[in-house]
Amino acid sequence: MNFWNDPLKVAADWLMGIFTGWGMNAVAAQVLVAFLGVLMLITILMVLDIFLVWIERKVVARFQDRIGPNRVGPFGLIQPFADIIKLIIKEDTTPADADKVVYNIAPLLSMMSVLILWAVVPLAPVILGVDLNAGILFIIAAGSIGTLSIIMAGWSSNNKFSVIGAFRQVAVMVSFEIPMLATLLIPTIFSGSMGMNAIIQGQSIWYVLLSPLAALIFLIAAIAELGRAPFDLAEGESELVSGYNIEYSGMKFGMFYAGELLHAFTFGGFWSILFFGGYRFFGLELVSPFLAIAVILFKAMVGYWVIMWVKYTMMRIRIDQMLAFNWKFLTPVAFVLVMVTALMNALLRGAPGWLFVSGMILSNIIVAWAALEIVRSVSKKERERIEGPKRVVEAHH
Amino acid sequence: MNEWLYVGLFFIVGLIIPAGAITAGWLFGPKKPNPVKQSTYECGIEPVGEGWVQFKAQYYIFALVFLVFDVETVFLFPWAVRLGGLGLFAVLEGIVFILILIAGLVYTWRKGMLEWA
Amino acid sequence: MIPLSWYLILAAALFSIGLYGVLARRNAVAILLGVELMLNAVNINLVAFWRYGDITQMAGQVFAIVVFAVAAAEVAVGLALVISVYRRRNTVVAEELDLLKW
Amino acid sequence: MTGEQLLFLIVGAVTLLSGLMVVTSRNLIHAALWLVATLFGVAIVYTLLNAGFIAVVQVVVYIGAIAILFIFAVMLTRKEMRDQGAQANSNWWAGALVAAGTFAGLFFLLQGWSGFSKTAAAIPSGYDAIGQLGDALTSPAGYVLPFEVASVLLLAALVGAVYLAFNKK
Repeated sequence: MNFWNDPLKVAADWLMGIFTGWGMNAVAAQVLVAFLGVLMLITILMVLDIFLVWIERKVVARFQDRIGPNRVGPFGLIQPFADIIKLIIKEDTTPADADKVVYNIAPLLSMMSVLILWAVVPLAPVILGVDLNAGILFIIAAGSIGTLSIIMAGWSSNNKFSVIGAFRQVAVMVSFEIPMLATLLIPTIFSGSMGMNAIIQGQSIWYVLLSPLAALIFLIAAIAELGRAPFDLAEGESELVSGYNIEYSGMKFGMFYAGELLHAFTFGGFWSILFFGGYRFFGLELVSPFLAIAVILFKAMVGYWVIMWVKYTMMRIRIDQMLAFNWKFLTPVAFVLVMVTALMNALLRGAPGWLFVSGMILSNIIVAWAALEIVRSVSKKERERIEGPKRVVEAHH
Repeated sequence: MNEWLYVGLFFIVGLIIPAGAITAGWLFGPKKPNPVKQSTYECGIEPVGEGWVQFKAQYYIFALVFLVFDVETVFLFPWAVRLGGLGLFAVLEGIVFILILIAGLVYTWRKGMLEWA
Repeated sequence: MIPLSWYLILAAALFSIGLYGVLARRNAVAILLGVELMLNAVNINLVAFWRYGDITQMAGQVFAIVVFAVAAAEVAVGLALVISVYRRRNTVVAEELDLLKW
Repeated sequence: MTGEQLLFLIVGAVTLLSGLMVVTSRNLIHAALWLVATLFGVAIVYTLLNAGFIAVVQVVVYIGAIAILFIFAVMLTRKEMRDQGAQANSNWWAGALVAAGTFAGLFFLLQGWSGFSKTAAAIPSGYDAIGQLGDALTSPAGYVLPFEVASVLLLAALVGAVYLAFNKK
C-alpha cells in the first residue's frame, strides 16, 4: 500500500508510529491522529473559502460585463487575502442593547453548521470521511443548527430589521427543507442506503438520469436553504438593510459571509454526490485517489457555478410568492414524485437496465408535465378572475 | 471505535477555527466604543422603541406545517432504505402514509391558511 | 463499558427536572418546555433498553420514533392553544386561565 | 475509568445543568435555547448508545423544528417574555419536593432491580440499525400499525393546531 494509492492510511499509520513511539496510549494516539486529520481538512476548507470569495466576485463581474478584482496580485488573486486582513483589523462592535452571549455564539454556530457538513463528504473511494449510515439526514441536521444560528443572531441583535430578517429567513429555510427531505428520499430508494458512499457506489447510472425532476427540486430547495437569490429576501436591502446580520461587523460578519459561500459550494458538492455520481467519473476514481478528489471538487465547482448562475440571473421574489411556491407547488410535486418513484421502483424490479431507466425518466416527465399543466390552468383561471374576461374589456371601448 | 467520535471532532474543530478567527479580529481591531456607535442601527435614525417586535402569526402557521411534515418524512427514511427488498405491500403502506400527510396539507390549503394575508 | 444504570439515572434525573418545570412554572410555554424534557427522558430509557436488550428487537427504536411524533403533535397543539388563548385573554400565565373552575 | 465513561459523565452533567436552566431561567428565549443544549446533550447520549439514526432524528426534529416552534411561540406571546414578575408559582417548593421525591423513588425502585448494572453486548459487525428499523416499520408482523397511526396522529395534530392558531379575520 503506497502513498499514491491510499494517502490517508499511509499518513495515519506514519503518525500513529510516531505517537506510539513516544509512549502514547494507542487509543489516545488514534484520536490525536483523527483530530489532526480533521484540523487539516477544515483548514484547507477555510483557505478554499477565501478563494471562493475571489471566484464569486470574478464570476459575478463577468455576468455583469465587468472585469472584477484585478489590481491586487495577478488576476486580483491576492484580493481576498486583503479583504481578510481588512476584516481582521475592523472594529468589532456590539450593540449596547444586544444579548451579548447569544450574540457572540451565533456566528460560531453559523460557520460550524457548514464545516461539519464535510464530515460526511466522501472525497475518494479510500477517503470517506465518516461514512455514517444516516449520512443523508446529517445534511438536514446540520442545516437545523444553521437555522438556529440565524434565529439567535437576529433575536440577540435587538434590532427590528434583524428580527424580521431572521424570521423571514427561518420561515423560508424550514419551508424548503420539506421538498429537500422528500427529494433526499429518492437517492435513498435507488441505492437502498442513507450513507453517502453507498449512494455514490450505487450510481453506475447517475441518478440525475433516473430522476431529473428530483435533481431540479433538490437544487431549488438548496438555493432557498442557502438564502441566495432569487430567495434572498432576508436581505432585501431596501426594506431590511441586510437582514439578520445587520448589527454584526468585522470578523463576526465575515463568519456569516464566508459561511454562506462555503455553504453554497458544499451544496454544489452534495448535488453532485446525490445525483451526479460524486467522485465517480468513468473509472477515473480508481486510478488514483487524487484524481477522485479532483473529480468531486470539479463537480462541486460546477454545482456552485450553477447556483451562482441562478443567483445573478434571477430577480428576488416576494416572501408570500416564495412560500406559496413551496407549499402549493414544490412540496406536493416532490411527494407525488416520491410515490411514483417508489411504485415504479417496485414494478420495474428485475427489468433490464434500459427499461428501468426509460421507465423512470418517463414517469418523471409525466409528473413534471402534469404539474405544469395544472399550474397553467389554475393560473389562467386566476388571471381571468382578477382581470375579468378579455372580451368584456374590449366591448367597453 | 465509535464513528460518531470523528463527527464530534468535526464539531469541536468547527468551533475552534471560527472562534480563533473572531479572536484574531478582536485582538487586532480597534476598540473605541461610544454610545452612538453602539446604538441599534435603524438607517441612521434614532431607534424607536425596542427591537423585539411582535411579528405576524402567519410565520407560526408555516412553522407548524413544517414541524408535522418534518416528523413524517423522518418516518419515511427507514421505509425508503428497505424499499428495494420489500414487496408491493410495503410500497403501498408508504404511499398511504404520504397520502394521509398530503391530506393535512390540502386541508390547510383549502382553509386559506397558507395565504400570506 | 457504561452500565445500564447510568442511563437510567440520567433519564430519571431529567424526568424529575422536567416535572419540576411543569409543576412550578407560571408561563404556559415554559410548562410545555418542561414536558419536552420529560419526553426526552422517556426516549433515553427506550433507546437504552433497546441497546442493552436484544438489539435485533427494534421495539425500543420504533417507539422512540413514535415518541418523536407524539412530542411533535403535543408541541404543535399545545403551543397553538397558548397562542389562541393569548389572543383572547392577553395572558399566557396558566394560573389566570381559570374560566372552567366555575 | 474509561474514556467513554468520562465522556458520558461530562455530557450527562451538561445535559442536566442545561435542563435545570430550562426550568429556571427568567427569559423564555434563553429557556428555549437552553432546551436546545439539553436536546443536543441527549442526542450525544444516543450516539453513545450506538443509535446514530435516532440521534440525527433528534437533532432534525427537536432542534430543527420543535425548538424553532417554541421560539416562534415565545415571540408571538412576547409580553410575558419580558415579564419581570415571578416566573415560578407560589407552590414551587411543593413542585420541587414532588420532583425530588420522584427521583428518589425511581432510584430506589431501580436499584433493587437485578438488571440495573447490566452491560451491553457488543454490536455484531455488519449490523444495520436503519435497515432493521425499516423492516420493523413495514413488515405486517412488525409495527405497521404504529407507523400508520403516527401519520394519522400527525394529521390530527396539524388540523387541530392550524385551526387553533389561525387568526380568523
